[in-house]
Amino acid sequence: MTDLLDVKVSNFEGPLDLLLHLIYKNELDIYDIPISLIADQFVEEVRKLEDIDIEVAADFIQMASYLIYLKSKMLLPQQIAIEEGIDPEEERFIFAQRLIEYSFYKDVAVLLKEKEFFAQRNLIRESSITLPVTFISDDPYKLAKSFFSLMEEGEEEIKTVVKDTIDLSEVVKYLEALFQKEKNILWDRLLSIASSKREAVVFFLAVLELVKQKVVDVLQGSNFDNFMVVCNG
Amino acid sequence: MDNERQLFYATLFLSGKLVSIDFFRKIFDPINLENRLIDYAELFNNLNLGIQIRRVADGYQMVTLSELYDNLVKFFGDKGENLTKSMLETLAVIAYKQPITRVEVDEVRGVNSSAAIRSLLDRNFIKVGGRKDVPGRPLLYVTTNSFLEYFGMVDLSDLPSFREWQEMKG
Amino acid sequence: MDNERQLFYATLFLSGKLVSIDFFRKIFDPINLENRLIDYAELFNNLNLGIQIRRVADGYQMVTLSELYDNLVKFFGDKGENLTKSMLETLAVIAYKQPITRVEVDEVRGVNSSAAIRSLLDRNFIKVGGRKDVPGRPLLYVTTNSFLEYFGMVDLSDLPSFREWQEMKG
Repeated sequence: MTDLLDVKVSNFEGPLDLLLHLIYKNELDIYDIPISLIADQFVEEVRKLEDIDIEVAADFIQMASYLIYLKSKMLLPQQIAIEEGIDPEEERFIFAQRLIEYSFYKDVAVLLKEKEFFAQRNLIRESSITLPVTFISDDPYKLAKSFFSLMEEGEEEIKTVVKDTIDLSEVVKYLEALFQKEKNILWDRLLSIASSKREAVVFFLAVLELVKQKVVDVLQGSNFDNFMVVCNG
Repeated sequence: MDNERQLFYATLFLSGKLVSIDFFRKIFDPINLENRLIDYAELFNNLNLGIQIRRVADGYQMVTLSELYDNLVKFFGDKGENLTKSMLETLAVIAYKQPITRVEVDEVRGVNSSAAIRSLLDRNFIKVGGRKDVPGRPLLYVTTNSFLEYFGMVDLSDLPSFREWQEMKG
Repeated sequence: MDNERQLFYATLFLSGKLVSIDFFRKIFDPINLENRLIDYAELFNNLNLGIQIRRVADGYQMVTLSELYDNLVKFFGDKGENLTKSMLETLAVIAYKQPITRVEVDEVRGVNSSAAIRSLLDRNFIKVGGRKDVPGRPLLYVTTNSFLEYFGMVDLSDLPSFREWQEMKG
């Protein structure tokens, strides 16, 4: 009995949990709770509240004050109670119903805990397995085809490597002829003639060379604008 | 073996997750389908392969036998944390009284349930199922299929009714 | 059914991927293990459940029956699995000439293969298998078990020989 008395409020989910514990400990009939006894024991437990956060403490204190209220009503002479329109027995009944309902959910929680335990023992695979869409075509023969085709190509053809350089002086000559013919050309158009980035760079260098030689002038509205190459000839 | 049965097993194997009966209704002849699926699951489970088909929530799921848990959990145990006492209690109240507001849960439990409800929402065991038509229009909570799946239940009738519980208590 | 056989099936189910014989050697009695695993796989496959255990590379994998592919690919097909032409070509060169350096692959293909090699490393179809003992000590590439698995081969001897390929071409 002393073990059961030594309770810590923080071990309980809330005041209803503590109340059920007290009823169980005193071997009381939940349908016929001696309010006075329970109220006193409950208040005693709440007095021990120390290291408990305010919000949880508030729930316990609220229950304690309700129990004290209920206890005082129970002590009223029946005559006065009737005059004041209070039926202590009905309040006690509602209180019991509330405890019984809570007791039901508390038991369901225990049942859920069991179900959790057993359900977790059935292991599942969280990720689904995907099927490769290319399943049918990805057989080893596809590899063989890729490889041996490459090998055959290598045997049949002698690859000629084209030297990939652009001669600046040739480009200068080409552009000079172009400017003589067209008189003025926007840089954009030259860019569109160039077949690669490298060629575009060489075009730009060629234009600079022609400016230096005073063959052309360059006109530009403002920074980063497109510019016009104008032939001086 | 007929093709439908093989496809049922193959689908559950590939998915790993719960596959709803609705899914099978779309790919198989829906007439009398549920009875056939129950048969297929039973035939499979009778083979006792260490793998099982369990009926859960709104569908079926392929899982390993619970007897093998201790051997397998070392390599494949990647479970989330177990639910706390206050989460279980809150879930119990919501399961029976859904749709229910947070304040109504608080009243039944006698304590504030905000933290528990938040955790349950995070774990996808409950979801918001509308608002209650009272001043303030508070949110209403309902349980999800993930809740049933997690506890290995087909539906809420797997839990005892209040009357059954009272009789049990004597 | 004995526990080892159930554990074998349950492990393959939970993994979903290739599980190496080395893994089973650690959890089962290694003596004569390979023969037992072959038996277990055969017993399972004879049930004709639409799910199969195939021996691949250095292990076992649970997969769906290829006859069900067309029915299942609609729901479980992964479009991201396609190999590009340059990846396939690079993989073919590495498969036949491994171990091989990147420069050697480039020479065979006549184009730079850096990007393809990077993608193949990402897909785990090839891996670094050491360095070549020449100036600069370039990395050598070899194919992996995932590569074998993807192409449904047990080992590299399943690659068609030049003669076989010529015959196939007709």
